[in-house]
Amino acid sequence: MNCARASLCLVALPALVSLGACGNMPAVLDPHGSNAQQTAQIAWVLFWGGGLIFVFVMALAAYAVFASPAHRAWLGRQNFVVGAGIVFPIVTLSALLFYTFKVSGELVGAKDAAPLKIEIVGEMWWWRVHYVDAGGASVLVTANEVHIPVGRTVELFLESADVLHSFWVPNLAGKLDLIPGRVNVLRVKADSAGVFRGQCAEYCGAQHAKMAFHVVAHAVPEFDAWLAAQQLPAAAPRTPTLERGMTLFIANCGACHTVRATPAAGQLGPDLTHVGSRLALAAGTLPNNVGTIAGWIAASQHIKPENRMPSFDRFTGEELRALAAYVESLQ
Amino acid sequence: MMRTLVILSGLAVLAIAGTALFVYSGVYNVAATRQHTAPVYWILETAMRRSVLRRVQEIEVPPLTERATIERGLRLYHPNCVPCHGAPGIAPEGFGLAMMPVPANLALTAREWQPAEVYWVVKHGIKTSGMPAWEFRLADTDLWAIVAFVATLPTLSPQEYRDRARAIAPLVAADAAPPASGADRGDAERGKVALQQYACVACHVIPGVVGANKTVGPSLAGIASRKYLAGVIPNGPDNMIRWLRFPQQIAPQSAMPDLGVAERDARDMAMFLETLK
Amino acid sequence: MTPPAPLPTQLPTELPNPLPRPDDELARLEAAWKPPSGWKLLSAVNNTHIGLFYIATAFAFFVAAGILALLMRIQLAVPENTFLDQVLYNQMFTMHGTVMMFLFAVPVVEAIGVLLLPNMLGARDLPFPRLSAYAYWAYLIGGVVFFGSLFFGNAPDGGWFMNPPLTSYRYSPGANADWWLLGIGFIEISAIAGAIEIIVGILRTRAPGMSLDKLPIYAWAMLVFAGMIVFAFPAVILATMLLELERAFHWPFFVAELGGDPLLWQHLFWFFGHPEVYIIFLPAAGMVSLIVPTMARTPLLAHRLIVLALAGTGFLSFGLWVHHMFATGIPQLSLSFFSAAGMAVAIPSGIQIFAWIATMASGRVQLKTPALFVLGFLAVFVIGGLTGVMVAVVPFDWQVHDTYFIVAHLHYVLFGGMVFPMFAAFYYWIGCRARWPARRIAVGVFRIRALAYRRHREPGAARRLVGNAAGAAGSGLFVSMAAAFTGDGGSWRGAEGREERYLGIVPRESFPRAASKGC
Amino acid sequence: MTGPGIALRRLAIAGWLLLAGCANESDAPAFDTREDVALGAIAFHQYGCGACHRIPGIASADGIVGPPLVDMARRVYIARGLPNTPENMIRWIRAPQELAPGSAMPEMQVTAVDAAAMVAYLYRSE
Repeated sequence: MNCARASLCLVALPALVSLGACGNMPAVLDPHGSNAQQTAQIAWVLFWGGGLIFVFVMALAAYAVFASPAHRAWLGRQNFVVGAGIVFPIVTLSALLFYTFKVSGELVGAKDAAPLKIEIVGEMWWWRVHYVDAGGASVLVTANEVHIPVGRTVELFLESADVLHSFWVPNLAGKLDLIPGRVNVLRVKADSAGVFRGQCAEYCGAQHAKMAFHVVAHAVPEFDAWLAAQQLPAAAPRTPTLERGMTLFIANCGACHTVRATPAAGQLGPDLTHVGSRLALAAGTLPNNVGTIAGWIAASQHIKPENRMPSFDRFTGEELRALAAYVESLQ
Repeated sequence: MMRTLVILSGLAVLAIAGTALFVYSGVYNVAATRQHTAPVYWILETAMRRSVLRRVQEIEVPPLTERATIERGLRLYHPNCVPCHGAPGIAPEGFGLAMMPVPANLALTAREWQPAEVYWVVKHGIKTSGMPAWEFRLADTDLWAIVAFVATLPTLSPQEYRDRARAIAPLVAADAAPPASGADRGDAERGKVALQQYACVACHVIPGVVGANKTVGPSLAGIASRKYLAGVIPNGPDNMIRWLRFPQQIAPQSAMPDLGVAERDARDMAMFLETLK
Repeated sequence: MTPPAPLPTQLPTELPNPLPRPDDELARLEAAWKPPSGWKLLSAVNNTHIGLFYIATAFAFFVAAGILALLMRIQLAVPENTFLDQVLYNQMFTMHGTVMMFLFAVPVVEAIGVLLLPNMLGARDLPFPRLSAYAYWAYLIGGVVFFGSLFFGNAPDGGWFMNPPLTSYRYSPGANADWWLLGIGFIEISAIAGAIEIIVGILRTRAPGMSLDKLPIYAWAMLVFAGMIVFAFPAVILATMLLELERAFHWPFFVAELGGDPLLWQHLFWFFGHPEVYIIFLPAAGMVSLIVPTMARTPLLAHRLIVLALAGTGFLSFGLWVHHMFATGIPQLSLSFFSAAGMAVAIPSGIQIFAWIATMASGRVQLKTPALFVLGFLAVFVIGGLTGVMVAVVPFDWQVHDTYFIVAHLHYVLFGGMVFPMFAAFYYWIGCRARWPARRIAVGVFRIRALAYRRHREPGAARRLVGNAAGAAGSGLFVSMAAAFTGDGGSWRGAEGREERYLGIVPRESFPRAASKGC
Repeated sequence: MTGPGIALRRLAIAGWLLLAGCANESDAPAFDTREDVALGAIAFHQYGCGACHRIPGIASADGIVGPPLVDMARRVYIARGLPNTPENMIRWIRAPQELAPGSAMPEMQVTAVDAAAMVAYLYRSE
């Protein structure tokens, strides 16, 4: 996880000044999207401005206490208070205010002729993702991973199915809450390809800490290929083990999960038609391979207590391996 | 008052330091070929006798004189006890002779020990003496049968013993395992002893059991919440009992041997393992 | 403003009329004012006793919530730690926030007011002594019962702001949320009782001749403070009533599907929430305004400007609660108003900061213990204030809202803006009650506190995560060690060779002089 | 750990193995070098073994589906009656179904280099 290295590097950070020296910045200051780019600029202005004002005030205070009475006489007068306390803040804050009005105007106003529309529904502790075409018809249903083309504005329609959540991909844009009964629109545009980790940023209960997701930015042709691949129905099982896995899947998992072109059509849980191709499992909790799938199936309540999926620990070793192999084969 | 306290504690510290030095130096010879020094021998014997005496008060002895009981006692005594203790006119096996302390000649024991004491020793065995516990190998009635027979040993001449022994069909312990007593849920405390008796402590780390720190097989810490046994069958009370009794059926080449665990002992062990969350 | 007359060094000896005094008058007066002794002390209503009880209880809650913070830091010291499971961790961060804000911060500043105001105004006691006794006991019992819920495993776990729908009946079926709603609702009532007491006290029971412009600066701060409580707290009491009704009878105030709106709670809560943090800061600013002149041995500069600043803070703070909700998708135009208000509210605080610096510059500062804490206050609070202005900027707040940047900001502002002045006040006024704390210990406490509050601002990590991701190892450890130092600053009893004692005669009941005290 | 990061490290290990002349898995690669132990920890993270096994020293590896990987260096038998040697451990990690058909332990396509690093981690003398 790239944020692992970033945070480790944060520790070595003696002071803001030496940020440059550190190879990998915290996500907020490592923008890859137009939105985050401008916000990072503001962030730098604020850090430097705030830092300078702080040093200035501390110097004044030290001067007021330790300098010789003659030197600090000019400080001890009422119009210094008026000057520094009223005039200086009004001037600097007004400048800051108009600067940020200009920037936030650009951020919100950035319209794009044909944005890619994606609906994201926050669930208790995972993300349901619908790709919709211009008319609003559902093109693809997936979960916990949002693939977007580079250079094209993506409109994310955020709504919640239960409690408050907040969609936050620091590398691309600021956060926006998912509130039941309301649809918020977040515009995001990735400038460069890459995998960006996102995290739910509004406390939403027991597993708020394990409700992450990934945004994968591709070059346009790559994205179209990905979208086409994802729209295909599930791969049919090729070997007897996978066949056995599929029968087990339909019998035990079909009630909650959907795998297109199979009788499994449950809506409660995420769509697993192409789960094998996802980067992570259980909303960014585990890396995705046949081992972690088996571990998640058999002990999901141990890995993410109180989540909606029970632990299926009644399979024999053989059955569990066949089921996990089948799920992983849904590339 | 303070002074005596200081002196006492000083002595205590000295004593502890002394024993620690003695133990670490390895001066005491534990070889089986060298008998204890007289005082140590006396201390061990007395400690053993007193320990057995303390624990037999509540045991009530059933009638031991019927012929059938004695007859069954002989059928059990001959294959199970003779290898170490011998019999009138019959020598023990080589390993029985090479043990320190040497297994007692039971004809003398029958004269000096009460039947309840003999029963206790046969049932629970004696630590570091080589005398095994038969509680998990023989039913209670069979234990009393052996005691009944041992009581008659002083009256048998070698010839009589040899004739009687030839006339009976020996009854080896394995097939005389105690029957399962009802479908009770199993008693964890007895399960803990069973873990000892079936030598699980020789291969596994078992939290809460002294001496169970061996890493031949996997650690049993947290076994109760583990999802699979041997990676094959899902964990649960009945699967655990099946796994304890017939591991080779479930995981054929596994290093876990079939220990011939009685159904009741398996249930007790499962109850204890249930507590290792 | 003309400098006040030099302070008299002796009590006036001649009496208003020459008639001979009845011989047992002093005894009868003393008897009337003798505090109840033994366990009857619990029935005391005198502001000094109630004030001391109040401060002691608030400090106990401060230590309790501080311990919760240490436990949380242990959990976050290493990634994926299993020290606390998510159930207990969520309860702890909720209780830490709630107890610190509702059971420590507001009560302790109110308690200091109850203790000092009557004497500063030259009044015998607060106007309604029994009301302040009632407020204290409601606070003590309600607080203890509320905190006790932690030990039975069903403390509230919805965050100190308890946003529905998570805390509504559907997703928090247990009694956890009810503890918070009922507990906080009642504790706020006792806070409003104290506020009314202070308003009436300041406006009606001033010593004769003390017109409003002669009012001590601290009294001004407490007047604005109490006024803000009277306007802000009803919002949270209403909100807790609505949510409790929703939970109890399934009424749809905040349930979106049935026509309610979760944002209604956030508006009501933060309409109280933001004034609350200024309610906590203003009394501290008032205390600093009293201590700085003594520290610099010169009268306070720009007195009228500071009073205006206090009033300004009072009004402005009611106009910027939405900056807690920048990320909820409220239209950009209204966010801009609140962003502007968020910056404007920094100006009154700026005025006060520079007024204190100017006062220090115009006098000769003596670095006694209270002075150290005031300088610590200046340093830590200015960082807090500046980060506050930074998060008033909407786009930046979209990135750092609900992250450790905000946690760092609020701890700078609360510790810097309230706890440092509180400790300064303890050392400043304690001379009238007990022996002075050893200077060395006091300085040690100050240095630990200042060091610990270099919290690491880490815009990358979201807050309230029971175990931070494997990557955040380093910073979690660093911050945890820093927090460990701030465990309540050790004992500060002891003696300090303070030369002369003011006037030498300190009656047990109240302090003799109206003006600021030269301990 | 982003994709390229891992690939770079694998090249480094392979290079090191070649240099030390133990590229083929048959003879036991030298273990317990600090570099190897660290790579083993990363490999455990990458393959997500913590979903089923409790592995001391690996964050978030507290799975309860399989046995805990505790004191692996001192274990006499691993898997199904397999004598505990580094080579057997590598064979078991790379192809569990050959040695214990029917066990829940899946085939994870673990490369020889990663398996060696994992074994180095498990055998580390802590």
